[in-house]
Order: sequence, then structure tokens, then C-alpha cells
Amino acid sequence: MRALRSPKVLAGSVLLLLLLLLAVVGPLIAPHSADWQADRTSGLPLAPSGRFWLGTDQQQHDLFSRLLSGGRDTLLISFLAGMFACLLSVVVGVTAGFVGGLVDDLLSALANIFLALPGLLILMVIMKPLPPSETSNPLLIGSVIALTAWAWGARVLRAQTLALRAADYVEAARVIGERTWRIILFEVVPNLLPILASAFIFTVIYGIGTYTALAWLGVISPASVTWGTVLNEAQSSGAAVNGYWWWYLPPALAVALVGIALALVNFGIDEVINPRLTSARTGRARGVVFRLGLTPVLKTAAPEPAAAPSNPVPLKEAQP
Amino acid sequence: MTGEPVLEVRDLCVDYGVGKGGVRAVTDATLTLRRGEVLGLAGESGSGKSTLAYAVTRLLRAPGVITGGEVRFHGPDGVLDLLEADAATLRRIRWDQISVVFQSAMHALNPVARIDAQLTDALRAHRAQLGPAERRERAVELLRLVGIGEERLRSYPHELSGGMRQRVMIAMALALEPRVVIMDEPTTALDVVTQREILDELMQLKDRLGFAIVFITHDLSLLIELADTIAIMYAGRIVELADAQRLFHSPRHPYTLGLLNSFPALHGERVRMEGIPGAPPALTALPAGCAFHPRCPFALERCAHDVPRLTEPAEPDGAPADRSAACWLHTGGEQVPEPLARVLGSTL
Amino acid sequence: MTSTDTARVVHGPKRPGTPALEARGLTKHFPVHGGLRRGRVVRAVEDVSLALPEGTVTAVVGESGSGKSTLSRLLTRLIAPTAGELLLDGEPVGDSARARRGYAGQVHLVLQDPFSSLNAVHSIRYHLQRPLKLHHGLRGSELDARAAELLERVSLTPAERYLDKFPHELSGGQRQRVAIARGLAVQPRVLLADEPVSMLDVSIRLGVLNLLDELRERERLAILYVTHDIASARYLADTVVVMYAGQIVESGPAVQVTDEPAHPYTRLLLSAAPDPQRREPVLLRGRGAPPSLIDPPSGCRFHPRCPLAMPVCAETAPPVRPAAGDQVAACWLLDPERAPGTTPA
Amino acid sequence: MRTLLRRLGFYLLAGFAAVTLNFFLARLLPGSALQNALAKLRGANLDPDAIRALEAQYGTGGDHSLLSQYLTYLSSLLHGDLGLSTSQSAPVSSILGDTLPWTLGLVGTATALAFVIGTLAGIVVGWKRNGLLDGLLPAVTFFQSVPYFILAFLVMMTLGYFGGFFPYQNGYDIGRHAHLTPGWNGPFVTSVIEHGTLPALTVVLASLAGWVIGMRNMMITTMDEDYVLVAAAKGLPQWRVAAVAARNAILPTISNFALSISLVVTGSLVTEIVFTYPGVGWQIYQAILTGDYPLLQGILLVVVFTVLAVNLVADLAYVALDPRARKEA
Repeated sequence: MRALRSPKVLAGSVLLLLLLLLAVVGPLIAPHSADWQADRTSGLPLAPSGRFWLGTDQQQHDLFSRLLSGGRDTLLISFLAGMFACLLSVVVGVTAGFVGGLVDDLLSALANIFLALPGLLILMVIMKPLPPSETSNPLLIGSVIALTAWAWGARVLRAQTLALRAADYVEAARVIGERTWRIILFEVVPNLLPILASAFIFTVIYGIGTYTALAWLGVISPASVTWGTVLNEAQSSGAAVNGYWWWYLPPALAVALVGIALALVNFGIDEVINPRLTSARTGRARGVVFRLGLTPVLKTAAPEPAAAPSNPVPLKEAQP
Repeated sequence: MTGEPVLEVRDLCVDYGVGKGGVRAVTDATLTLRRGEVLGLAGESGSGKSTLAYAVTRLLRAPGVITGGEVRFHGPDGVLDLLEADAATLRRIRWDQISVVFQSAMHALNPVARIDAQLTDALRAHRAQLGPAERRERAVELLRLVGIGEERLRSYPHELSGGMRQRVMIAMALALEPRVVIMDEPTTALDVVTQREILDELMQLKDRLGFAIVFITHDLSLLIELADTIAIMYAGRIVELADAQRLFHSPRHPYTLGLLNSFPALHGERVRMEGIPGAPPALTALPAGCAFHPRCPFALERCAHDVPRLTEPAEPDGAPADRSAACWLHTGGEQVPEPLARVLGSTL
Repeated sequence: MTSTDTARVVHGPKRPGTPALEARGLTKHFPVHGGLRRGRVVRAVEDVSLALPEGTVTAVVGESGSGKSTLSRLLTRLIAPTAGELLLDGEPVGDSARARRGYAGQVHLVLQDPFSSLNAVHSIRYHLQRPLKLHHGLRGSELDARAAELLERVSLTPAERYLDKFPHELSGGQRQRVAIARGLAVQPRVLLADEPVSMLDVSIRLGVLNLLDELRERERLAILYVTHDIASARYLADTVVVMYAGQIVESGPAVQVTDEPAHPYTRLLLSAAPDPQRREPVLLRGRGAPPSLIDPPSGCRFHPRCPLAMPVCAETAPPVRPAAGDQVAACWLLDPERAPGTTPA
Repeated sequence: MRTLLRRLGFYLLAGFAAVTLNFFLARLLPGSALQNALAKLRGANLDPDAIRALEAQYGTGGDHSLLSQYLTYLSSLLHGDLGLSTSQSAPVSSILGDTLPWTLGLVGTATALAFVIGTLAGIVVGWKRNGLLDGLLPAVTFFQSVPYFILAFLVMMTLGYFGGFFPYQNGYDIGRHAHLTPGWNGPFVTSVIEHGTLPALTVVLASLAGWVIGMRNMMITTMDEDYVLVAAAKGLPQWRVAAVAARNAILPTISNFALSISLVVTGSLVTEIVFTYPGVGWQIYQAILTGDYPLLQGILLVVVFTVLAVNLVADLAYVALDPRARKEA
């Protein structure tokens, strides 16, 4: 939990919790229901005002209410996609890495093929014909998105499993007669957790982007309002060209905010996975500059060195 | 110990980290390396032996910081304090005057560059007057020096065996005929036979070319065969400094004695040996006083709070000591235990 | 190739009765991956017969690539032999899953690197209790008591201070003691130790070696000590077995083998070993590096490096011959017909 | 050679898998959507031959077995025939021929720029390690964690709509008062560059962070290697020491480039939609709106093959740069 001490990670975690909380209670605290319309006669979106904090769209829906309501499905589905994808990547990656041989060759080839496929385009082809009854099922959509998202995690986990499989403690577990499934579950997988967490975060970022994009493009039309559907309506009404920025900007920022929160949390995970990449900040804060091949010299009388940058003294040409 | 000094280290202190999080890794190290001499630095992991050597060359990595002392290098142009030198001066001296052989040649050779390129890049940087043909000639010559054929010039490191890679590394270190070669466990990763072959070659080259060697190792038994002078380090301090044979036959510091008793002999009666009880301390939690006192069988009361300085011990036969140890047992007034009071018959 | 028609010589300490563990003609050929020519193999271990009686320490000495680590893994059944068999208390070991688990309860391997042989995510308690649960079905408070007792047996006292620690909180020597304690938890008859001290600091190596010696004495374990350090083998072992290029070239009582080596390879090893008492300059008895085990030299595998090689050495592999007492070596110099007048000294 | 052949085998397999997937996707889709499209076509006075061709393509006409359909499909693919677009009544290949240059120009340039700039920046940030640049990393991560099309919206709004620095619609000026003749003439090229700036900037911003961070991390990892310290110990000039590290650090970066290229391409195509850029991405949007499956599938296939081709090039580059990979080969 030392990762939480980093301000970046703390900010990310707080932001993420806040967003999740909003997703849960958003529809309840919204001033109006998502489908509520203010004035059916006017055909022009209203700019933000005291009455409609984020303005309205062409159908006079209250966009603030839509923003609050739209997070629930969006976040639910991207987290589901992240979970399913992680599950898949653990199964594939750990199996490939631990079993090795032909199984590894086949699973790795499969993962590489999925990595080369443009996931979003395939999802478009698959999902376009689906009726709304199915596209509003979070479990289904989440798992279909996961199908295009597991390969990266599987690759990373496979590489790490391959390294762990050769670790001495795995051999030691074999020596005392542990069964293979126990070795995998209790010796290997716990050591994969940081990488798995990082893979999860990236998959959720991918999931939210993909799901929103699918809704924005009108490939899927979920029964309820999501950030993606708001963007879709804005897109088809030419909101960007017409300058209705309050229509598409808030949901876009909301998606961006989720991504940023997750990325900030990932900084903490990175620190656990590879402390080397972040640890050198300590010295600089005290004004010491570390350069490869030029160890700093801080000559002070005090037992504890004070903060003073080393000043390379010009060479006195040595006397014979 | 006749040659004139080439490298003098005075009261060198090195820390890892700055400020509160910092720990002292080397404390008040004082050493002199003379021309053509092999100076051995022995100690266990964390004793500061490598830290000391890399700090001297200013090659110590972050978060290493030098916090005191001076390092006087006696070069062809006079004396120079390496701790005061700027980057350009250091660059000029490096490899030309002081070169380094790393522990693992596997990691010390650039995996994507050919052997000839790695042998000649220092020539290019330091001997601008040499043309490509001359550089290549020199590379061939260097490889021959360590018993490797010209056909290996265009090889990549991964195409060579471990022993060959270490030979290339040594050849590289000698490319500019430096005055000082620092060797950090240069043969630890190798098998005994290969180790012996390489060390034999190295000593012949040293006699021929006249460079001085700082040889860092944890293997004291090897060092005694190899070195002229040995410095024993413990918990960041030099605790004993003496001529190799005298160190072996008549150690003055209890740690040296314990270390010598940790190497089973190849000959003679098999006797049970005990090594040293306990384990080396972590730098973050050094005992007060003499850092060795919790493991020392001869510890005195004062050892727990006073840090002993490296001084000349009073020799039992009254002869000039010409050696030093950091131990309260030898500061006079104490009854020195028999194993630490032996006298080596011949003067060296 | 070693001829199979001559009587097989079993190396190891000579003791009356059935040895705790015996290997007969153990051979391991690893298939070469990635080569264009199929069917090529690395001949890592070739026809090794070894008996480990209880209450003895046998040291296996050799350079890297001599097959000594492969041998310890064959004896632990971590890898399956290409040929040969294992006998536990004189009984051939079965191949069923149950037999394998039973074997794991009898033969234990301590690995070289205590920094990676303990899993960083588990406490010392977990490491010690797993074998107790697996092999002795212990549950509940009994587990804690036994774990504490194990720590005391490897001199980690007071045990309570160590049980809930994690590997990274211990020093290298302490970790290796935990690894040995885990081995003892199994209650094995045979303890194999693959370079157990080479990663440890010099000053604490003897402590671990002495611990092994105490276990041999107190628990009557049959111990196999695999090492590249011939001096420590001489210190600890009853019998020293010297391996070269996958074969045993010499074996015998530890002091005798190191004082009067019979095989030129043993002499080479001894001449290269660090020795502070050495007065005269080293005369290295042979040069070069161990051969490729994919295509080992014909005849005696050591002949290309041997300063005393004769024509016959390149043609026929030497049989194992007695040298002196219990000391045997596979060298033509020991054959009175082949090498008249030449006795190794 | 062996590794290379293996990789080549993989690309053949992957290409084949993509083609097969494409074939079966069309048939797994619920029939109604497809039938609707065909019905629409019939009503559009299309050449009966073309309809027959389309029916053959989707196996709705005759009573061909799945296998024979598959073989027909494969052979037409080999002839460069991607079928007919149902919405534009034109061969998919000719539509792609018109739009692909736009995409290749935009995405190719942007990706290459991002990779080169990102890698160089990563080298500098990694080398300087503690410089101010390191503090910029979280900001850079911002761009990485936001989906392409969201970033496109933000770029369009700030720099396009409110900033007014660049046009943010279409590939060139097609306004009422514009008199541009598409071709190699100054005004047109200028207009294309102007219109391409924001979409390209989006792609660069979105993908840059990945390269910077990847290369920085590899630099830092590599700088911990002894051979980099040896280079410093040799007294080589700073830039030569950095070059030793960079030369080794770039190897994994090339692998990563290959891994992430499909995400970059997908993201770039979506970016085109935001900017109504007349490339392949915009065609995807059109195809979705009109339910034009042949077009969608044709695009899918082209994208897959492009990604595979880039992967192959990256593999070749890796083998060329790493002698250890050559040895295995």
C-alpha cells in the first residue's frame, strides 16, 4: 500500500471512486430522468444556463441529467469487459506459459492473431446486426468486447509465467510434491497479480473507449442512455459543426476522466512491478544531479550530507 | 611495496542516497596503489568493496554519492584529484589511464556490437590520430595478447564462450595501456580451470606491461595467491591492510582471522572449522562501535561503542609493523589473543 | 561409450546394508531444440551409478556442464531419466502419482539460490507447513509446533521471531536455513543439496555446511552435496565423486581423492583451485574448456584436454579401475596393460 | 532463417484466419440485414450481373455448398475482387482505391511522426532521467489514456472550433467559394495539409505517449546494464554512451510498435470520422449508417493486411538490428 502515498496514485484512486459512485447514484440524483424533455416544440439545443446546467439537446433532453445517467452502463460494461478479458488472458497466458511446447505455440499464435486484428472494426461487423434487446445486455456486450481485448494481457502474462515457471521456488514446490494446479494457483498466480492489475486497467480503458465508440457510431443502440448514445445524437445532428459544444463535450470529458483516473492508478502498480523506473526521483529533489559515469561529490563536514549540488571545480593542471 | 604510488585514496566516504534516506556504504577508506602492484580488496557482499572501487573512478551509479575524501591519481601529467575533476577531464583519463574489468563479461559487452567495434571505440575516442587500419591492427594485437585469434574480430559477444568473453574484456581494458586496471570479481562467474588460465595470463601481462591492478573479490583464498597487498573490508570500512603473505600467516583483525578460517583447506588434516557466527550486518542497521563486535570472539567492552581507527598494530617482536588494522586489541595495553599475535618469520 | 558388458561399478560411500538411495545406470539425454537436424541430443548424464547410504555425505564435484546439477534433478525425479533406475531402500521406485508423492516424502532437494527458492508472497510459516500438510497430514496447532521445532533444528531461534517473516526480511544464510528446514519438514531419508552455499557470503558458508554435517550425524540422512568447490567437498564429504562431461571419472574417500588424485581431470581441478598455501607458481595440468555434450569426444571424453593422453584414450572409453583402496577412476593410466610403467602420481 | 520462416508462416496463417473469419462473419450474421441490403440493391436498377455476383458472394442466390462459396470467395479475393458495395453500387475495391490514399497519407505520416518523435523523446527523457522532462510524463499519459475519438473531439473543439487555427472538416476545402481542383497543384496541396493537420495532430498526440513512455522505460532499464557503464568507463563522449543504450533499448520498442499498430490504425480510422476526413475511416461510418456489409468487410480485410504487413516489416527490422535474433534464424 506504499503506492498510495504517491499523490498521483491517490488522486487517481479518489477520482476513480468518485466516478464509480456517480455511476451508481447518478441516475438517482439527476434533476430529471434521462428521457425527460423540456419543450417539445423548440428544435434548437439550448446552451447551458441556470436551469439546464449543461444545456439541452435538439430534443430538449436535459444534458446534465443524461450525463449523470449515462455513466452507469458505460462503466459497468467497461469493467465487465476488463474482468472477462483478464480472466481469458490469465487462462490463456498462464496455460501457454506453464504448459509450454505445442500448446504454447498454438495459444501464442492465437494471441498474436487477435493482436493484429482491429478489434473495433470486428466488433462493428459483429454488433451492427444485433437487435437493441441484446445490445443493452451488459454481460453480453462486456464479454464480446472482452473477446477482442484479452490478447495483450495474455501475451504479457505468458512471458511472465514463462519466467516464473523456471523460478527456483516453483521447482522447490515440485520437490516437496505439490500438485501442478496448486503450484499454478498458489506459487505462480500470486506473483502475477501486479501485472494482472495493470492489464486489467488497460483493458478497462480499452473497454470504455470501445463501448463508447460503438454507441457513438450507432453500431449498438442500448435501451438506456449512455455517454456514447449522447455522442451519437450529437454526431448525427452535426453538433460539432454547429457549435453545440455542451452537447458532446461533457460526455467526452467524462470518458477522458475515467481514462485518466485509471492511468493515474496504474502509476502505483507500475511502481510495484518495476521500482527502478520511478525510484530515482529521490535524489533530484535534494538538488543532487545523478549522471551516468559522473558520481556526484558532496563534500560536507556534517555526518549527514546536506543538500548542495556538486560544483565541478575546473581542473588545476597538475604540477609535476 | 616499492613502486611509486599511482592512486592514493584518502578518507573516502560514499553514501547511497542523500539526506534522511541515505546510508553510508564506505567510511574513511584510505589506500595506496603502487605501480605494477596488485592490490586486493576483499570482503563480503555489502562490505563496500565494489562501491569503493566504482566511487574512485566516479562510475558509481545513482543513488551513490561521494561525501568526502580525496582520490589522487598520479598520471603522466602530474597529480590530479579525481573527485575534483570535471566530466571532460574524467573522460580523458578514463580507459587511457584507468580502465575497468567488470564481473560478468556477458553483461559488460554490448550485445549488438561486434568485438572489433568494442575493442576500437576507446581508441577512436582517445587516439584520434589513428586511422581505421591502425585501429584494426591494434584490435588484432589485443586479441592475440589474450590468446584469441583474429577470426573472432567480427564475432558478436553471444558467439563467444564465457571465458573468451572475459578475455575480450581484459583485452579491451588494456587497449590504451592504462596505468591502473580495476577488476571487479573478473573471474567469479567462470569455472576454476578457466579462472586459473585467465589469471595466469593476466599476471604475465601485468609483468610485461607494468600496469597496477585493483582486484576486487570475495574469495580471499584466491586473493592471497594473487595480490601483493590486501585490504579487508567489513561494513564499509577497511579493517585490515597488509602484505598478502603476512595477512595470511599472521592476521591482526579478528574478522580477517574468521574469514581465513572460513575457507576449508585443500591439504592436511580435516578439522572442524566454525567460520564466523552470525551474518554480516545490513548497512541500514550497523551496530554501534566496531561493526564487527557482535560477531567477534575477542570483543572488548569498548568495542560496543568506540569505533576503532585503522592504525599500525604494535608488533609482538617490536619490528616496524608496515601494516594496519582497525581493532582495539592492537592499540596497546591489551593482551592480544594468540591467533592474532603470530609473527611471520621472514620480512617481506 | 562406457561398455555395459563389464560389471557396473557403483560409486559412493561403502557401507554395509542397503543404501537409502541407489541409482543404477542413470542416463539423461536432452533433445536439442531448434536445430535443423532432428534427433540430436545433449548427453548431460551418462550411465551414472551411485549409492547413498544413510548417515553419509557424498560430494559430487565438477565444472559447470559436468552434469552434476542434472544428476541431482534426476535423483529428485524432477526430470525423467532416459535410461537407468532408482532404488529407494533397495526397492525400485514406481511411476504412479502416488509413488511420486511418496518419493517426494523420502528424497528432498535443497536448491542453490536461497533468494529465489522461497516464494516472496508466502511467509516462512507457509513454506514450512506445506510439506507437513502434504506428507504428514498435520492440522491445526500441531502445525505451528512442528514448524517452530523445525526452525530450531536449523538454529533459527527463537522460532516465533521467524515464523511470520517473509523471505525478503531474512538474510541469505537464514533463508538457506529455512530452505533446509523445509527439506527436513518432509522428513526425508535423503537430502540432495545443489551448491547450497555458493550464493552465500563466505563467512556464513561453513555454518550451513556444518549444519548439513550435523543432520547427517543426528538424523542419519544420506546427503548428496553437489559443488564446484573441491575444498569444501573435502571438508564435508565422506566420499568425493568427480564428474566430467556427464560421466563419473573418479570417486573415493574424500581426503584420498584430494590428496592422491588418480584421474588427470581431478588433478587439473586441484591444480586450478585457489590455495593460499601454495608456494610455487601454479602448474596448470591441462587446458581448454569442457567439450560440447552434443558431440562429445570419442573414447575418454577428457582426452583432448589431458596432458597424459595416449592413443587408446581417443579410441576407447576407459573402464573404471580401482586405484587405491576404495578409490576408483576411469582412466587408461590405471590399466597395467595399456600404460605399462606409468602410474599416476 | 528458421525464425524468419516461422514468422512468415505465422503471417500466412494470420492472413488466412482473417480471410476465413471475414467469410464466416458474413454468413453468421442474422439474414435479415443482408436480405434487406440485397432487396435495396434490386430496387436500385442495378445491373443483373452485378446482383448475381453479389448473390454468389453471399451465397443467397443459387444452392451452392458452403465450401464452394468459400472457394469462390477465395478466388475472387485473389483477383483483387472484394465484392460490391451495396450502398454505393460500386466495387468495394474501387471505393477503397479512392479513399485509401487519404488514409495512408494521414495515418502513415502521423504514425511515423509519432513513432520517430516519441522514440527520440523517450531516449532523451530516459537518458536525462531526472530532468524536468520526467515530470511531464503524467501529462503525456493523459493523451494515452483517452480514446482517440474523444481526443479528436477535444482537439477539434479547442484548436478547430474555438481556436480557429485549422479547418476541422473534410480533407480539403469544399466550401461553396472554394475553387480547388484536386491534383498536384499548390492551393489543393496546401488545403490538404491544412485539413490534415488536426486529425494528424490527434493521432500523434494519442500515440506519442506510448512511444515516449515505452522508450523511456527501456532506456532506463538498459542504462542499468553494465555495457552502458563500460561505455562511460571508456571515456566515450556522452552522446556515444547514450547511443549504446539507445541502440539496445530500441529493440523491444520495435516489438511494441508491431504489437500496438492495430490499435493505432483503428484509432486513426475513428479519428477520421470525427473530422469527416474522406479516408477509409469515413467510409466505415458510411457503411455502418447504410448497413453496407461488403464495404465494411472489405475495409476490415484491408486493415488486417496492412497491420500484418507492418508487423512483418517490424520483424524484419528487428532481425536486422539484433544479431542474436539473426543467430537463431
